[in-house]
Amino acid sequence: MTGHDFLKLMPIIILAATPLIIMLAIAIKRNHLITAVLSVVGLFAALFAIPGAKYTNGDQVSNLFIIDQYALFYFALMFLATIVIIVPSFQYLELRFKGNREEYYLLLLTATFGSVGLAASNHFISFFLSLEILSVSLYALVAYLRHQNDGIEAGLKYLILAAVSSAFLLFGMSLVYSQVGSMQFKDVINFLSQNGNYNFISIAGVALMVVGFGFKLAVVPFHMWSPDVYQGAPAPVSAFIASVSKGGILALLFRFFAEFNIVQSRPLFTIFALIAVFSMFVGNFLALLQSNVKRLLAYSSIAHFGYILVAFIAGNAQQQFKGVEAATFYIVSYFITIIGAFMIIGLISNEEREGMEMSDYRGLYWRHPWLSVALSAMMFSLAGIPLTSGFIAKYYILASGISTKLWTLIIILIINSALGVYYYLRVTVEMFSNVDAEQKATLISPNVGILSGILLAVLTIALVWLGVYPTGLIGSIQAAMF
Amino acid sequence: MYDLLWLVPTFPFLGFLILAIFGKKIGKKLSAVVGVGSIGLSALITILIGIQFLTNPPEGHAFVQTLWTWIAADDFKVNIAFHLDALSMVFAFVVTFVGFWIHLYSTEYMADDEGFSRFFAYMNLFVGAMLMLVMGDNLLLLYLGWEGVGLCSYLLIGFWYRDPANGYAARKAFIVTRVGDAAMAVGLFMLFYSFKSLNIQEILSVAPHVWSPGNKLAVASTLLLLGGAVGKSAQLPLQVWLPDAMAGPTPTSALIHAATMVTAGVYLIARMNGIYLLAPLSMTAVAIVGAATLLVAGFAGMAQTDIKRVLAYSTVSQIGYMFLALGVGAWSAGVFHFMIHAFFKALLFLAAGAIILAQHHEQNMFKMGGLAKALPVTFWTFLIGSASLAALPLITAGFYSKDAIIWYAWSGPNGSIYLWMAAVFGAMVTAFYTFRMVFVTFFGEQKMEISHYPTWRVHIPLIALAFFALFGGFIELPGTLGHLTLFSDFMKSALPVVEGGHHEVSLEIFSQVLTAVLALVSIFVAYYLYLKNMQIVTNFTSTKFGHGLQQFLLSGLGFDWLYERLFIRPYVWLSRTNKRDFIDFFYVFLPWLARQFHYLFKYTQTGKVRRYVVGIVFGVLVSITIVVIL
Amino acid sequence: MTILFYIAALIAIVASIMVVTRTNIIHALLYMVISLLATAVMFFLIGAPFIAAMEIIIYAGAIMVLFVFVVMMLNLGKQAVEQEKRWLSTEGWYFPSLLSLILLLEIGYLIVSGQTAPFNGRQIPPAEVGKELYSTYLIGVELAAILLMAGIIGAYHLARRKKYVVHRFLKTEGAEQ
Amino acid sequence: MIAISLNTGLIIASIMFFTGLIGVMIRKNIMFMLISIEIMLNAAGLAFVFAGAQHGQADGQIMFLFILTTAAAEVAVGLALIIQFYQNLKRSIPMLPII
Repeated sequence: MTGHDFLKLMPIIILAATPLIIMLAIAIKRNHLITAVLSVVGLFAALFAIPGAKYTNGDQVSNLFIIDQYALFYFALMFLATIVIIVPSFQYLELRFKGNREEYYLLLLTATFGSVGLAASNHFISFFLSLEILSVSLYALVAYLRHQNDGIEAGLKYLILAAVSSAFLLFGMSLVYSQVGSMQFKDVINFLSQNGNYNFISIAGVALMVVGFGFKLAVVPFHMWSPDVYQGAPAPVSAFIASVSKGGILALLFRFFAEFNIVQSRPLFTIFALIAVFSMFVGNFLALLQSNVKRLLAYSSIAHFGYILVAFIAGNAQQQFKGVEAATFYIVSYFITIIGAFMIIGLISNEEREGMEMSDYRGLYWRHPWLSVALSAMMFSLAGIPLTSGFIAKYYILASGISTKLWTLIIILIINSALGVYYYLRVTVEMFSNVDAEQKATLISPNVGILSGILLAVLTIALVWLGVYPTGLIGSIQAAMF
Repeated sequence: MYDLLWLVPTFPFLGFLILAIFGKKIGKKLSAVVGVGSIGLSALITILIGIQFLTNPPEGHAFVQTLWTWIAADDFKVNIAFHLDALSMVFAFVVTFVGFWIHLYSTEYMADDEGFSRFFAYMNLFVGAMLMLVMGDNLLLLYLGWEGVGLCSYLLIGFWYRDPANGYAARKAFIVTRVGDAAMAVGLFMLFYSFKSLNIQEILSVAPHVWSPGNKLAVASTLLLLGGAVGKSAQLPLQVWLPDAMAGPTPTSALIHAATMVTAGVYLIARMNGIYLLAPLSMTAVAIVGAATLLVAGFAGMAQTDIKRVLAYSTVSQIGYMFLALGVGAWSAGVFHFMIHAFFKALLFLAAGAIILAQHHEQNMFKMGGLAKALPVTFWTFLIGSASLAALPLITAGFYSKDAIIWYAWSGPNGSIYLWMAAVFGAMVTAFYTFRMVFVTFFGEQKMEISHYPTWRVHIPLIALAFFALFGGFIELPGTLGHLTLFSDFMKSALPVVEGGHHEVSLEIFSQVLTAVLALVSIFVAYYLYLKNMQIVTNFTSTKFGHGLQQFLLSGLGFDWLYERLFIRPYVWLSRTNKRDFIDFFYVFLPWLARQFHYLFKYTQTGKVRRYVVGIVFGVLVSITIVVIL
Repeated sequence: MTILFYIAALIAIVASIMVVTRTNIIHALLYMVISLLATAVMFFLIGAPFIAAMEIIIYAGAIMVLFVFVVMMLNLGKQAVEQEKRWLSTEGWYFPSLLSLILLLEIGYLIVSGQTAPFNGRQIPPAEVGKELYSTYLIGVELAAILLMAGIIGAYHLARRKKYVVHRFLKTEGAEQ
Repeated sequence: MIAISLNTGLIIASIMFFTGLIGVMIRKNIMFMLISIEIMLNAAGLAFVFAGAQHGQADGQIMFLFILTTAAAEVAVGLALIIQFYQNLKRSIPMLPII
């Protein structure tokens, strides 16, 4: 470990130190607010360490991590996302959990650590360990409201399925390793590019590893946990699972296949294309008539990652529009919208329950116009309506697909976008419809804190801003590509 | 100075945002300051830029300000960029300058309305969208502005949404213009398909190399664009929405008729002049549409009783003149008439609004009368506006602008004697109904007491606009009368000059004198029929034929009736009989299929972990099988 | 020696099969320990003595004991065994087993189709493993530490027994499945 | 030393892995599912050690150590969840939790 390595690792080190400091603070005195503030401070400190890491030479840190511009871009994205998630979490826990609230932040920070580690991984070992740090933290976070059975049940389901999928991942890795003799991504991909067409064990290993990727991304057929877990988990945790956790694994997926042209490998192309197609269709069809907003978002996120996989398949081929760039833009846009949407679900909760049924949103416009406008903006963006970031993001994915000539996938994507509009607008329509007096009594009145309100406004503005002026973000994404 | 160009559309949008978000909280006074101030600033910048444009024109007489790239992928590149040349300069000037007076006027007109800040928010958005339309550098921005204008007109026409009739009028405007928009969208796609670019200047410069004159695609796309223009500019056969659009507040009408919405079609055709020149057929179509519209609307104007409807038909008719000018190839004459028309039409609407306000919101002019003494400023300014509309010779701006069109209708590259005849006849009709309106409203005995005396906020816009309606014409004088070509010289850099045609000075003088005499004669006829001897009219309309004719003209030559029978009823009938029919089956089938898929997939979502594991294993099995097989 | 390896492998597989088919959880755990011990023998035979020891100490000695503790804590009686019997006797296992078997055959086919070089046969002493672990994979050790920390925090929070006031509406929430 | 090829080792690991997988799928009892997952993880670790032995590297064994760590962490959280689940259900269902 040299001084350079140390500077490079600074964001991660700060992130890892934050839970320790918080534990010390808890040892002195338990206080929810102090804990939350400390975690935000820690995340900001990690964020501010990024420029230092950026201008230090030597991307490779030992052989496990590679901290390049690409990784740092995802670092920043995930730090910011976690900061944004902490704010509604604080309000949510104050309202809905009466036990110890401080461990939540420890787990959230370790989960972020896992996700960040994924973005920087360059080796099977760091990949696997980061993935497990993320998963183990999430098991506990999903079941954090431990007196509630849906939470525990969701946590158990998530645990069993995640463990099975990481067992598949491990088995796949061992097959790959047995052939390659190295666990460095670079060596693996070199091996695959050269011998992939006749070394079936390695390809089978990669195919088994797809389970690990697919599970965390919740793409068909590894998606079935997501609606149950989204529903059972606290809304901020669902936001985290939908955004940061998926972002990390996606960053890794792109890095892993960065030098590999998927279109060239028939088995892998078929597998990923099938996953993308089924994810789009199954996700959208399941969301179509869903009346639970959290499940709806879960299903829709299945479809969204189907779209992203299209860009992923388009990949890194030499063209004007790299699939990776398109997907990264999509991820940023998706982070903003999904965190915002779950934030609103968290705000429309009371001590008894979360406002996740469609009927909880009926007439929201008349009760809380700003909240409904923000949620409509999120829905429009998810549906990909112009002047929102979602439109630009989808457009870029289409463009990357077109320049790689993935016509079938493109057509399916377009059909599915149309399907998506239907159920997103259903939520919007619900908010603007009238409520009769009888229903009024059962409705939850949202209590928006000042900070949450400001954050929500910022997210909404960011959404429109990216829809009108995407060039800035695209520039920084292009600068951050490997 | 040019670098401030982006501020011109930004100010109205900013005003809209402020009013939309804080409108209710900041009160009427501040709302008015924001609403008027934003347009005022934008007008100020436009004028400053205009002065620089005149004194120190940019290279190539065009200035492009590229703010940023919105979307970029292969051919499809869209910049957020503004293009300033002589044409957009004139339009931007008219939109902001006239828009500013209308806004100022609105502060009084709308003072008692509860939706005060909402009104200004819409108006600001309207101006902003129009500015985007005229300044947009590419077709997508133009289209965005185009749709924005449509949306705002919908919101403003239906502003008093509690009355269902207003909502109906708003919907009618929206749907009718949509018909045109659909055609236009197809046209734009055609252009993109042919040129692989959305940049207007690029298309115009490339077009002659790609298309030979008379190319089928050129004709088709220009005709489709004409469809859009016809919808927005309320030309035949889509003119039916404009008279009904009177449902909105009067300042809205002024804005729609003078500065924004309806002139969008004129702008579109003038802007795309390069490709219209490649499609002679479309040019002829534009001219014929213009000529037919000016006559039809003129006739309809003769029988109206509602003061605002008279003005509405006059707008349709005057825009017809502009189309005629564009169609015969007198581009700058059309734009010149647009500018002058904006001045006097805004003036007339604002004055009419003042009258309506003074007459207990009565709009039927036959119930008014003798207002000349009670409302002197309004009377004189209205008179000036009417004179300009009627093209009273020599002293009004309207004479100079319309005279040029009439002459070019004959002598222009695509001109013909028939078009000229239609134009002359239209001028006569215009003079008649305009002064009929003046005599009925302002002369005779006063029938109602005055309910509201206008203040400076009404008078200043009226006087300012009256000044331009009177003297604005002196910047472009015909060859026979001083030959001043300031305006056409200015436009030369953006629009093609009138070429060819026959220039016989004697014919031109003949045309001018004839037009002038006919206008004077019809004013006299109007004076005789509606002031001196009303009995003749009453007698005539009491005969069966007279009554029928009156009703026919009153209904705008029965176009609404015709469309009702031609489109609406068959459509309703079709949709009724088709309720359970084959066509519906297709539309019902898709959602049904989607729903079945939903239930099918939902079945997999059992909530049982073991099943989920089976799902995962199934996925693995498929993957591995693929590896084994492939 | 080779025979010994095959015997260990057979024991490991059979013990695993026994684990997934037992009705009494303690029996299953004991079979699991046997399976782990057999695996340890395999490790030892292919030249990984350090891992063999770890397998016995940590896997069999610690993790399995954790299971046993929990089983004792939950105090599951005969009833649970009866229930397991009932569950296992239903035919729910045909399809999953078939699926897995096909998958196994396919992967087996792919593995067999590969190269068949014998093992390198080099003994890797604990010292070498330790040196690698604390030099090349140092960051991995740190990551493992954080993983364990997350596990401890999570387990601590979830398994706490301290009484807390449950909101009166929450009391009525029962099991859904 | 011993004449075992990599393929044999991998096949043994696969058989154990799929035994565990069948266990996860056919057992309704969450505790059995956890144990079956342990079998799967152990099998994956076995494959790693075989692979490491094939290349004469320590990496396979190191990976096994990390798998061990992971298994411990997962089991700890999983058992904690089971305890909590069991306690929440105690009043109504006096048996092992199923999901």
